[in-house]
Amino acid sequence: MTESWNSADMMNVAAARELHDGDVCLVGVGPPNLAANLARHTHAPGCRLVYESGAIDAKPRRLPLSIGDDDLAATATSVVSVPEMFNYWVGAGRIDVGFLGAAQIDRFANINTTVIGDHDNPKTRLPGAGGAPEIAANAGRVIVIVKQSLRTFVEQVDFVTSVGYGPTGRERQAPGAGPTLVITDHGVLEPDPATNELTMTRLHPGVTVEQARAATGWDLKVADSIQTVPVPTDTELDMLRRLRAREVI
Amino acid sequence: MTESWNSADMMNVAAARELHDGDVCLVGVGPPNLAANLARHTHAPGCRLVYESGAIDAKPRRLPLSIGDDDLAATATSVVSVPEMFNYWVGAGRIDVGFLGAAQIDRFANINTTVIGDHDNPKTRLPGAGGAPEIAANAGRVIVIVKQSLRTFVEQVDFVTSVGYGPTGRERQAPGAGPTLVITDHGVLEPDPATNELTMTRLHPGVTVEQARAATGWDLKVADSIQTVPVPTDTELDMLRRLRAREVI
Amino acid sequence: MPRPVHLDEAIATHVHDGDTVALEGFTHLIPFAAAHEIARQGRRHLKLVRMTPDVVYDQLIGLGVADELVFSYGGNPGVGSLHRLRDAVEKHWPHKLVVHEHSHAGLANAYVAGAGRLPFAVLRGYRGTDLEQQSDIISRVTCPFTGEELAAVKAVNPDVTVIHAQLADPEGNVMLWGLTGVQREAVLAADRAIVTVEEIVDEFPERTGAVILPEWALKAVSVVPGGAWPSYALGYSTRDNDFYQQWDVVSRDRGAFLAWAKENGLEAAADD
Amino acid sequence: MPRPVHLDEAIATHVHDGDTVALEGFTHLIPFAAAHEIARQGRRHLKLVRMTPDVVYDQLIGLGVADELVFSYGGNPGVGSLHRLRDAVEKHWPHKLVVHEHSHAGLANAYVAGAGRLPFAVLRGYRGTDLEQQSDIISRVTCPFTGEELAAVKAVNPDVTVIHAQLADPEGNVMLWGLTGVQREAVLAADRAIVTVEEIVDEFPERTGAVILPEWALKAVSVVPGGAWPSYALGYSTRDNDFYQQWDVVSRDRGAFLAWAKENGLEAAADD
Repeated sequence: MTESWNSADMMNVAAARELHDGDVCLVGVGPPNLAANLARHTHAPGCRLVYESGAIDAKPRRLPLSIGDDDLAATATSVVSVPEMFNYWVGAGRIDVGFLGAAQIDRFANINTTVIGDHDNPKTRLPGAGGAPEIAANAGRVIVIVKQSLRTFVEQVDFVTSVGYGPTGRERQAPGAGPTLVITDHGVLEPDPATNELTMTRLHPGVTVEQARAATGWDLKVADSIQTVPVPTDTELDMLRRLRAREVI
Repeated sequence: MTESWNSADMMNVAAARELHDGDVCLVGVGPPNLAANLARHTHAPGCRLVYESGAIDAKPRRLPLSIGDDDLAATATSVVSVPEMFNYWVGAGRIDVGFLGAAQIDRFANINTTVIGDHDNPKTRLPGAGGAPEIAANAGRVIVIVKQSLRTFVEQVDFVTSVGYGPTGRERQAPGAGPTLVITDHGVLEPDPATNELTMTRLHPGVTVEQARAATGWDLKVADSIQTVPVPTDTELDMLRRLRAREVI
Repeated sequence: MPRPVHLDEAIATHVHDGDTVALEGFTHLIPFAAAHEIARQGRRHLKLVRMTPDVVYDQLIGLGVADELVFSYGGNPGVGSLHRLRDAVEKHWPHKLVVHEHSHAGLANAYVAGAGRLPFAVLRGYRGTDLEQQSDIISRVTCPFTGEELAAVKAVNPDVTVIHAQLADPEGNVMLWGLTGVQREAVLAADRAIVTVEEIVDEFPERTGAVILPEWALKAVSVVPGGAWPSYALGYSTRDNDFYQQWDVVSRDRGAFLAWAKENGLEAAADD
Repeated sequence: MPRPVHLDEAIATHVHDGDTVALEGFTHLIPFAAAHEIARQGRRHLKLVRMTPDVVYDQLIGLGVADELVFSYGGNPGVGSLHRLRDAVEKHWPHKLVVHEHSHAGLANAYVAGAGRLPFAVLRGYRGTDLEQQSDIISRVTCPFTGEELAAVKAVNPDVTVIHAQLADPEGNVMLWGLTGVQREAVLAADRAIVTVEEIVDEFPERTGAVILPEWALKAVSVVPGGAWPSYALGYSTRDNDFYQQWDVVSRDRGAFLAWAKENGLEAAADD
C-alpha cells in the first residue's frame, strides 16, 4: 500500500536523495535538518552531519528541534567552538554539501535572507545571513531547498546575502561549486552548464511545466528532456513521519 | 647562620624579587623558571604562572624540567592550544611580566638568540626566537636574565631576534613597556627614562662598578646613586636549593 | 578577584548606559537571567552584540534597552521571526534600531580578532554579497604573499560580555561545556566579563570539550541556577521549547508583550 | 577510512621524497616512532616543519633526511643545543640545511592559516626584528579599518603531518589531551595526516582539554604504544629525561651519532 504524500514531503524526500553515503553535510534548521536526517536513516547511513553550532558527526537519536539541540553535542564525535567550525571546517572547504534556504532567489541562484524592500527601511526584516554566505562560497556543492512562488523566485533579489553565480551568472569567485541544485515543491532546478541560469530539469509527479512557470518570477528555462522525480517510497515516507513525530530512531 | 651563595644564586633571587603577588608571569626555560617558582614559594604565592606550552595558572609541585613537564598540565587551571596561548593571552597583552634570556644584548636591550656571526653562514647557530619576539613586544614589562660578559653584552647584536628599544633606543613600537630590567650576575640594569640606554642601577653585594664595566662591551652607563642589592635571605636560599633538588614542595 | 557577587550588583557595577554589550551563548547557555537584570535596572542606549539575537534580545529590544544591534542571524530558532526585533527595525517601536549584519563566520572572527586585541580578522567570505556595503565593519585585504583578495572584518571589543556557564570553583574560575559557541572569544574580547553559573563546586569534573576561563580574566561571577532558562545548560536543564513557541504569540503583539513584561517585573521603558 | 594500518605502510604510502613534512607535538606527544620509520625508509630532501625541532629533528637532520627546516625554537629543552642541527647549519654535515626561522606566534599562526586554507595570518609581532628579512614567509599588512600595520605570516600547508595521540576509537577517530600544542592546526593544515596512538578503545573517556579529530580528516592511524618515547604521552608514560641528557653527549660527536644510528637500525644516509 502506498502512503499518501504532499508537495512538502516530496521536496524533503527529493533533497534527502541528493545526499550520498560518506558526504560531509552541513545542516541548517528547517527542511535541511529533516532532509539530512532522512538521508541518514535511509540510503546514506554513513553521511556525516555537521551543525554550525559546533557538532561534528552528530548522530541525533531524534530530529533535533534546533541546531542547538542538546542531542547534537551528546552524540557528536567532536564539538568545536563556532570560530573553529567556520574557520577550520566550513571556510577550509571540508564540507561536501551545504543546504541553504532562501526568502528570495534569482535566476542565477543568488540568495536573499536579509530584507524585503529597502535595506535601511525594509518592508520585512528577515533573519539575516547566519552561516549561509560562507556555506554558499565554500561548500563543495550547495543544495537550496525553497518553495517555488512568485514571492521567492524573483527577477532580482532585494539584497544579495549569499552569492550563487553573481548578477549575470558569470561573477562567482569562490572555492565551492555553488548551488548545483535548487529543490522546490515543484521540482528540481539546476544551473545551465554554459550560462549558470537555473533550469528546471525535473518535476515532481503531478506537477506541470505551466505550474512551475506560474510560480517563477522570471521567464523560466526548462530542460528539453525534463524528467519526473520518482514518487516517495513507503520507506521514505515512513521515516519522514517518524522524524517529524520526533520518535527516537 | 647565613648560608653561602654565589653570583648565579644572587641573579635568580634578584629576579624572583621582581615578581609581585598577582602578577601574570610568562615563564620560559632555565633561570626564569627557577626565579618564577622561587617567587611563588616565597613572597608572591599569588603570582600566576603561564607557560607558552599552554598551561595557565600552573602550580608545579616541583621545579619543571622543561616547559612541557607533565606537572604543568596536571596542575594548571586551564590548558590551551599554542595558537590560543599566543593569540589570546600573550599577543592580547594579558601577560604582566615576561622573562627573557639572551645570547647577546645591546645597550638598548635589543636581543639576539638566533645566530652568532652571519645569518646565512653563522659561526654559531643558536636556538632561535621561540616565544621571545612576541613576549618582548606584548608583555606589560620584560625582565631579561642574562650573565654579564663581553660575549653577551655587545656594542651591536649580530641579529635582532627580539626588540628592546630599537637601534638608537627610540624605535620601539609595541604595546608593552619593553625590557624594564636586565638582571645579571653583576647586578641590575634599567633603561634610562630619557634615552632608554641600559644603565647599571644596582650591584650585587661584593661586585664593583669596575667589574661590571669590564664585563660590558660598550661604555657602560652607571647611575649616580647606585644601590646594592640586598643579600639573599636564608629563606630564599633554602627554597632555591629545594627547587634545584626538585623536591616536592 | 571575582568572588561570587549577587547578579544585581554585578550588572550595576559593570553595565552602563551606552555600553557595547555582548550576551553570548550559541543556542545553549544563553544568559537570560542577566539580560532580565539589565532590563530591570533600566539600562538604555546599549549597542547589543550577539551572533544569534534569539528570544533574549527580542525581549531586550522590545523593552527599549538597545539603540543598535550587531548580529548574524536574527530568528526564533525552530519557530520563526523575532517580532520585537522586526517591529523595531520596520516600525521603530519602541524606537529605531540600527542593525549591523554579519555572517556567522564574520562575527565569529570579529570576536576572534577582539580576543587577540587585533584590529581586524581575515576570512574567506562575503565576496560579492551586499553585506560588503557595510564598509565600516566589512572590508577587504590583499594577501602580501599571493595577491589574493580576502574579506576583513573589524574587531568587536564589547565593553561588557555576559555569559552563563555550568560551574565556578571557589577561586572563581569558570567552566562550561557542551556547545560552547563563541563564548571564549566574547569573554576575552571584552573589557569586562560577567559570568552567571549554575553552581560552585570544589573541583571541576573532567569534561571533553570544556572551556575553562581563569578568574583573573573575569570581573564578576554570580550564582544563578537556571540562569539560562528558557534556553538550557547541558547537564542541568533542557530547552523549554514551549516557551520559544509561546514567545511567537506573545511577541507578535505590542500589548501582549507589554503585559508579559509587566507580569515579569520587566517594565518596558517609556521611550526617550 | 583510517582503519589501523602498520606504521611502515602508513609512512610508505603517504610520505614521499621532497615532501613538506610536519611532525608536531609541543614538548609532549612527539611522534618519535614515526620519525624513525621515515628515516628507516630512507626518505630524502624533506622540508621539515616543526615549532620545536627538539631531539626528534636533530636525529632526522643528522640522518640526512632534510634539506630545509621551518621552525621557531631549536634547542634541546632543558639541556642545551641541538648539535646535529648546528652541525648541518654551521658545517653542512651531512649536507647543507636551509633554515627558515619563525617566532612561536608566527609559526603557530602559519598553521592556523593553513588549517583554515587561508593564504596568510595576521599577528602583532616581529616588528623591528631581523626575522622580518625573510620576506617570503614574513611580511606586513595594513588594517583596512584603522590603518595600523601588522605582521603577516605565510600559511604553512604540509604535504604530510604526523602526530602521536593517546587514543583512537574503532572508527579511527583520534583523541589527545594534556599539552596539545599546535597539533589540531598542523593536522588540519596538511594534505595528508597520519596519527600514531597508544591504544584503541571502544569509547573515549571524558578529558578536559582533549582534542578530537574525526576519522575523515585523517589518512592513516597506526597503533604504536610508546610511539612518543623519549618524550611522553600523558597518562601513559613520563618523559625520559635521561635520554635527553644523554643525547647531548651522543649528538655532539659525528662518530658517536653514527654509531647510535647504526645500533638503532637508522642508517645515516650517504650524502647525495
